[in-house]
Amino acid sequence: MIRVEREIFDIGAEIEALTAGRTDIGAVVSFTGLVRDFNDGSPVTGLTLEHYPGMTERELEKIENEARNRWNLQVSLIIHRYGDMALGEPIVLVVTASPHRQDAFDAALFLMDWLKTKAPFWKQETSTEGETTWVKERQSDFNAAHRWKSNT
Amino acid sequence: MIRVEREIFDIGAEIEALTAGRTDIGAVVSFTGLVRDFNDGSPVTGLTLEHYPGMTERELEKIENEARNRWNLQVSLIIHRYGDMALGEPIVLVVTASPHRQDAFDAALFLMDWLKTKAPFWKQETSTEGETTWVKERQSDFNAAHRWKSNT
Amino acid sequence: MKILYFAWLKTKLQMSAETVDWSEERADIDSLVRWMKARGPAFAEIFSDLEVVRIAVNQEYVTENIPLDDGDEIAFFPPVTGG
Amino acid sequence: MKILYFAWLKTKLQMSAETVDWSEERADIDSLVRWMKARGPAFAEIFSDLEVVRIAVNQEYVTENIPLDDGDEIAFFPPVTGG
Repeated sequence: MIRVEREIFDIGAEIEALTAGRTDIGAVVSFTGLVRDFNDGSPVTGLTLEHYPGMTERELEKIENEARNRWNLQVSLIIHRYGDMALGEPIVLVVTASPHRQDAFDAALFLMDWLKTKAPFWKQETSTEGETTWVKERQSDFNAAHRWKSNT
Repeated sequence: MIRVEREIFDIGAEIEALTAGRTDIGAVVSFTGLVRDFNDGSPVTGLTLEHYPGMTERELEKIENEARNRWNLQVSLIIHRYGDMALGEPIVLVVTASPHRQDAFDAALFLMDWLKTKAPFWKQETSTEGETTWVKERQSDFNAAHRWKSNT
Repeated sequence: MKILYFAWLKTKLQMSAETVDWSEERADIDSLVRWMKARGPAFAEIFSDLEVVRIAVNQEYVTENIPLDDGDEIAFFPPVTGG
Repeated sequence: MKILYFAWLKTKLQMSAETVDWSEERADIDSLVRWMKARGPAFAEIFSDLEVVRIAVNQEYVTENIPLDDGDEIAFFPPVTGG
């Protein structure tokens, strides 16, 4: 399941909704990305996320399908926000559930790594002086995504 | 932070309490283990967890300290329940927070792997016929813990 | 053809979308990019280094030259930074 | 010395704790285990395969022979299965 939305989400309520009434799930992993007050050594006072409506949903669905093909997942969820966000607010949530913890962990990390390099979102940071700057991509994100490449 | 308790915990409230008011956390990973209706191919109707009061807390603290030595963690939490649990109920919660997602993921998986082989808890399953059986340890858990051994 | 720009490409061009008629000189990705480069200094700068420009046609990434149709939606944007 | 049993060791011995006086024949882990084995069939069975018995002294795992004191808390239990 994927959602692209402006509103803040409630991590606990999302996990609860995914697992409620089920007794076949053994392991649930969640990842939440939050707005930090520092990036690349500079103070940040706020964040705005732009995205490409339509393509974003397509890409997130592709990434989720890929994870479900690679691992034994009973449930998966990606929520990604766009628009203006204050410090400490959640930006992205990934939840995976599986009978086995390794699958849930691997799939959640994979979803984040691929999302970071494929989903069409762009961060714009606000500095202490009120200036806005487009965030630069990170080589470490590219490397992290690359390790999941299949040999085919 | 570690807690050993009989009561059910609220995953969302625990994560919220750990991160509330902080703007320096970039990544939060949570792992929740739930009571499954199946184990090793047999239906299960309930679970009872015995533990070794005193030693349990010591071991969980050691494991948490080891994780904090190995990774850049801003927050960590282990909650483990004991006593009787119904199907679908949470057994264990691990939460890690870090500026970077890889640290949060690695530390959470490490905490679970070590906890599974070191923390003195023993599961007793109830079968459909009402019989109770002590759960056998898994070689896969031993192997998972072993990969984190340091070379020293 | 509908052309979309995102993030700093949009900022630099001061434009988020425009419509460009299909023509022989914009019949595929490579020729569209060549035509873009010649439109002025901001375009020339952006399209001088294709390493930092991602291209999507009808909301799918393209990394090779493909033919374009009049109804296509073509997007130009920098490497993504979400998550 | 306080002796604790957990999980199926407790079930098999029908006992979760007992007090055993310190003596020369129970002065360290190895001699305590030898003494345990000789206490009867259930003890003999449990302590025949030390691969499946974990030992803690004063709530710390021990894997080697160490001397015991009268005030020690010694626990015997199977491999753990929590999480």
